[in-house]
Amino acid sequence: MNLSVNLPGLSLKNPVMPASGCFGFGKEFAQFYDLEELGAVIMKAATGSQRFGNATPRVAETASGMLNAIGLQNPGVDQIITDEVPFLKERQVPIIANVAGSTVEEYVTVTGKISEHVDAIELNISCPNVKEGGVQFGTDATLAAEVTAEVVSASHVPVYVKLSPNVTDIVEMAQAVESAGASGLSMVNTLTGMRINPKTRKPIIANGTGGLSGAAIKPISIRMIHQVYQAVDLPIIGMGGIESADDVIEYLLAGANAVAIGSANFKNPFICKEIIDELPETLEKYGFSKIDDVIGGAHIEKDPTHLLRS
Amino acid sequence: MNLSVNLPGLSLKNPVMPASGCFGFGKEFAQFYDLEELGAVIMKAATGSQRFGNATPRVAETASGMLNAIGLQNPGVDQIITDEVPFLKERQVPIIANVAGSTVEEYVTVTGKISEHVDAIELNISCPNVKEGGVQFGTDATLAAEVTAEVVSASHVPVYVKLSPNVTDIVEMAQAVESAGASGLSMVNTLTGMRINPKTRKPIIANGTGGLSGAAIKPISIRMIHQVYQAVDLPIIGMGGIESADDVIEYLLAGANAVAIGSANFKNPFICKEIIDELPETLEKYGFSKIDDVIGGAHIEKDPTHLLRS
Amino acid sequence: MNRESMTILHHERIAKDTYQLVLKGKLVDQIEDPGQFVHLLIDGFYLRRPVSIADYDKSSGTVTLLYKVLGEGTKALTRKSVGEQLDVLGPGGQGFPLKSIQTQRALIIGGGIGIPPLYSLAKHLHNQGVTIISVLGFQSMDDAFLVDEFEKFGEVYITTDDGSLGRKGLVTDPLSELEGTFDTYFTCGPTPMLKAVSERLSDIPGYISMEERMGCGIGACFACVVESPDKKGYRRICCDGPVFRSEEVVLS
Amino acid sequence: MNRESMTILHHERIAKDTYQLVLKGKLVDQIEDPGQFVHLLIDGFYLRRPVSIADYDKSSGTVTLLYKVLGEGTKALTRKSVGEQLDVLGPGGQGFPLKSIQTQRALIIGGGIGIPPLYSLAKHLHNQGVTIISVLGFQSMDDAFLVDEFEKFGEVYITTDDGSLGRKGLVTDPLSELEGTFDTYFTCGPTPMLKAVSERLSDIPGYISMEERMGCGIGACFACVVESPDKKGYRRICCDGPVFRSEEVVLS
Ligand SMILES: Cc1cc2nc3c(=O)[nH]c(=O)nc-3n(C[C@H](O)[C@H](O)[C@H](O)COP(=O)(O)OP(=O)(O)OC[C@H]3O[C@@H](n4cnc5c(N)ncnc54)[C@H](O)[C@@H]3O)c2cc1C
Ligand SMILES: Cc1cc2nc3c(=O)[nH]c(=O)nc-3n(C[C@H](O)[C@H](O)[C@H](O)COP(=O)(O)OP(=O)(O)OC[C@H]3O[C@@H](n4cnc5c(N)ncnc54)[C@H](O)[C@@H]3O)c2cc1C
Ligand SMILES: Cc1cc2nc3c(=O)[nH]c(=O)nc-3n(C[C@H](O)[C@H](O)[C@H](O)COP(=O)(O)O)c2cc1C
Ligand SMILES: Cc1cc2nc3c(=O)[nH]c(=O)nc-3n(C[C@H](O)[C@H](O)[C@H](O)COP(=O)(O)O)c2cc1C
Ligand code: FES
Ligand code: FES
Repeated sequence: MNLSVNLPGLSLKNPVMPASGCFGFGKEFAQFYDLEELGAVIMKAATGSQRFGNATPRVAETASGMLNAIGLQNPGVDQIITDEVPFLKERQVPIIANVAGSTVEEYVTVTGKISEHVDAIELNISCPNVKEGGVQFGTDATLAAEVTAEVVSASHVPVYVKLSPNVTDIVEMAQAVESAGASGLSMVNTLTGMRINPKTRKPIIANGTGGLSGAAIKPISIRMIHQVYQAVDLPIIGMGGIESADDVIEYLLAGANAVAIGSANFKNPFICKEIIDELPETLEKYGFSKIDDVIGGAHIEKDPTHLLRS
Repeated sequence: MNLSVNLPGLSLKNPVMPASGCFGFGKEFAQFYDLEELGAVIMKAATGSQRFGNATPRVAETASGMLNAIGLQNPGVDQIITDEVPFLKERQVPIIANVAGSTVEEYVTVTGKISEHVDAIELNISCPNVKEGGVQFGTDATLAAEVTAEVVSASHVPVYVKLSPNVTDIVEMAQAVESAGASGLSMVNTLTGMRINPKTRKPIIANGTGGLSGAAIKPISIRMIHQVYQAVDLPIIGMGGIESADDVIEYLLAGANAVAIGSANFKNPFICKEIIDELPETLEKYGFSKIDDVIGGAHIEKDPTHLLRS
Repeated sequence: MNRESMTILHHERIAKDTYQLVLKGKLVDQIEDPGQFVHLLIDGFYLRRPVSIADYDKSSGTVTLLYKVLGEGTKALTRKSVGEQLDVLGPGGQGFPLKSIQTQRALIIGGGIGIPPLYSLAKHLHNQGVTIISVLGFQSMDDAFLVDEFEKFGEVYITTDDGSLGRKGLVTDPLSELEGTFDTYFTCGPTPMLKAVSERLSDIPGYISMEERMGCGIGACFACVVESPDKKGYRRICCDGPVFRSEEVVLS
Repeated sequence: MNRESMTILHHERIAKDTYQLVLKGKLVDQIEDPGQFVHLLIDGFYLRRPVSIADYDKSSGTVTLLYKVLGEGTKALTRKSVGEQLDVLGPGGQGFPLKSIQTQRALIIGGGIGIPPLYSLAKHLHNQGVTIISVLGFQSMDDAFLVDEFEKFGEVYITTDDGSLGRKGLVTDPLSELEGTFDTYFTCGPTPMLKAVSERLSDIPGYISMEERMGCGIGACFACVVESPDKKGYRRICCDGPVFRSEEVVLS
């Protein structure tokens, strides 16, 4: 079955890619399978200069999920371009760079540099784990539009804006970045959460709060994508708790054009490959003959009566 | 061990109560244990007149949680007062009425009537499952303050405002209802979510979206209570995913003064009683000698070094 | 109703994706009528699964369930072995009210995994000397179960979607030729089938057993309501049902 | 490194809250050095649990783990029975670099559940003819394990928090009297202990094995970093460690 999906700047052989921050720059996972099996690779966040991130512990377990507060640790954009991108470039797989920053200037600088080496930018205005920048841009529509517009004009490739779910009105955010020139959306980043250890009486994560990811957040992300699909005209990379080919179908039906898999890579380093392998028979099981027929399927008013009984 | 907690209008023998909508009006659970074991009972939402609620299916399962869109089905405030409250009144247990509505007038009418028969009002401005009213009040600070002020002046008993987690800034909401005269907060209601059935290609819940509850949302609720505890001076009834005495401690440490248990009653109808029974030894295990010492414990700067090693 | 950790005595595949599960425990004592259900907690799943009581024996304290694998929960249930424990809440709901049912000739109409509660009913009616005719519908021969057992109680008509067993068609097909041979009907199956059956037999007293997604399973959450044509306006399937007189509910 | 469904050959309580688990599978072949770890997926838990390899035997394809029940995950692990499968990712990380370690007289300092990786190390060093002195610390006598095994390799000093076994005190207490008897030290235990030991023995070559909460366990997520005093600024415990030369990391 043909699994290909075409998005601005991205010609994907299948709609599955690893999510930013959960796959490093690919090297560690290349020992498990050939990265060319992937639809694309989304790299770990890049900032203007090297960052060391937050104090440890940086992760905590939750029911069907986890919290993380890595704090954007990364070697900085220049070193990413020289030391990390070439490894991915050697492979036939589209590369998406996740761009983060504390100021509009930093976003613009990083985008200007890295967009010469990748196929698309994922603009991370939604990282809840750094003190300045990051999440403010992602929870204020005016700021979001501003940074999007600047980054779009600095970029040599299409820009997908990664939305934060920590907002009252996700549609407002999506519309703001759409009018600012985004080519697509990436939905969603983590929900801000906390766990407290009754033994120490303190938050488990040294940073206090962390971002909640994993199966626990899937219904929230599905809801937001379902809402945004009706309100904007941009393609959506959906993510949040994907663990199976059925989950991929659920995201596509809600309105995602492709999906990213994050924390599930930690449970099972083969997860992306396994899901890609299962997709054809899963599509067939539900009566689909290509990916395009699934996208937005939950919005089609016609009742597929013959499918209603299992 | 003394488990009692005193809150405006509520003298609780222990800090554990069932959450609104998950315990009906108590009758069904009275077959499992004596309701007098509970700290209090929060009743199902009351509206001005009878409501039949949403189409079915009204619930869907999620990873470590569930979605519901009951749609405030209830017999209306008058019938609740005549047919339901007396059963609870016969027991030595404080009663909290959950008040819902589509308009400020409806909230005020319901409160005026039912507050003569109960110990406190839980003002539900956060129900995501009805078309009008409900959640708009809970996501707009100005509207929230307005309805709170009106309800407070109509009420004969203290008013706890139940906050929605579907907001960008929970502190702003808490402060708004604090200045409008709320006596306490109830945190949090459900997060809006959706699940799609790949077989039917439609949302599982007839209403489309539903409210996410259960263990999945605990880290989000804990984070919000931790934030709000630092910013307002109101007592907090904490809820969201509580399933064990350890979870109760986590909520109290974050800043809750008491807790409510919702969906876990469906898994185990004895859950409230079992947790109450386990609380004394759990408190002891973590070195506490009374509930008051736990409340807000995560905010105390002094490092309890002797506790750091397990 | 109670919550009990019951022991698995027997667990066996009896048809395509269909399993028989025999549990032992004290709550069997509280079963009042055929058609009641138990609510099973399966490790790793948040909500309980309602499953009808297909048979029970108070003297040995055992209850028999028949379930079909339809999703992840029932799939996980198949992995439970004899000797293991299962967290069961029950018995729940109102079954077929044996004491008040006045029937001499009963027509039983069951569709697929709606058949199990009817087995227990048929067994009771048969023991009371009632004449029983059964119409059982399956997707295909591979899905069929309990056919021999129903044949012990009387005449059995089988329909399958593909004609691989009995006649090809729906359970409503044999109804015209059966006209006049029964005084009461009893049915359980998918809602569209219940609707078709009750419309077809609208002038005959009938009892239908319904399904709906549940939250609490004990009447507290209002997840499982069905419309009723009276002033109250609704019934809760988990506690007012799952068995209703046909005129008590509005099927849609 | 690989992911494998390994078979439980043996599972036994060996001390208070402490269990021995023997697994069989092909990934044992890939173990390079003592001090590496495996990452266990326990049903119902989202993150894997890192557990050190306490012993392994490539000829029989078995690996021995010793773990202590500290939370819900390890508690659930105790319920797994012989014959069941366990989802294991490993072997992970860099262990004690046997080929490059130059020692004639080794001091082994282990605290509680930090002792298991040191057992495999001591066994290897002993086989190579290295003289071994061990200092093992436990909370109390009930928590002690592997003491007899370490005694086969050489002199053993035991400390307990309550004095119920060996001398009352910390593992650092015997260090002054051992001065001059060893050329290299090897330690694993809680970070405050590692800090105390490495400060005390700052002029002697040492290897320390560290713990931190992990996400991926393979070097991709940067959950498990520890500060390093060089330009790079950090090490990842899961892949650059868990074993480090004492001067390679900054303990806090
Ligand atoms: C009163 C009653 C009696 C029943 N008796 C039987 C029986 O004897 N044998 C049998 O095989 N099945 C019976 N069912 C249906 C059975 O409950 C579902 O097939 C089962 O819950 C599906 O679970 P799953 O994990 O496989 O599916 P999933 O789709 O993974 O389940 C997800 C959620 O949806 C619920 N759900 C899905 N389908 C149904 C359904 N048809 N009815 C109610 N809830 C559903 C599940 O309980 C769960 O909460 C009965 C249902 C009811 C209400
Ligand atoms: C490299 C390494 C080797 C280890 N070797 C052993 C060993 O041989 N024997 C042994 O008993 N223990 C060992 N541990 C510690 C062991 O991983 C934890 O005790 C265990 O993860 C606790 O899980 P839990 O579910 O019981 O606790 P919970 O508190 O329920 O765990 C919650 C989360 O925190 C993590 N966590 C909690 N404590 C620790 C800890 N000390 N280190 C890392 N993660 C933690 C868990 O992995 C899980 O993700 C090792 C840890 C590391 C990093
Ligand atoms: C450990 C970790 C690190 C992450 N780092 C980043 C990051 O650098 N940039 C980013 O945009 N998102 C980051 N995310 C968010 C993920 O890309 C993804 O949006 C989120 O985890 C939801 O998907 P999941 O539930 O499949 O994990 C990170 C998530 C995790 C768990
Ligand atoms: C089936 C169901 C019905 C609910 N009905 C109400 C309600 O009527 N009023 C209200 O304020 N909250 C209602 N809630 C929300 C709960 O009171 C509670 O805030 C939420 O479920 C989080 O707690 P939990 O995770 O313990 O369930 C309902 C929740 C569920 C699951
Ligand atoms: S399932 Fe809760 S009322 Fe029926
Ligand atoms: S745990 Fe992910 S880098 Fe170490």
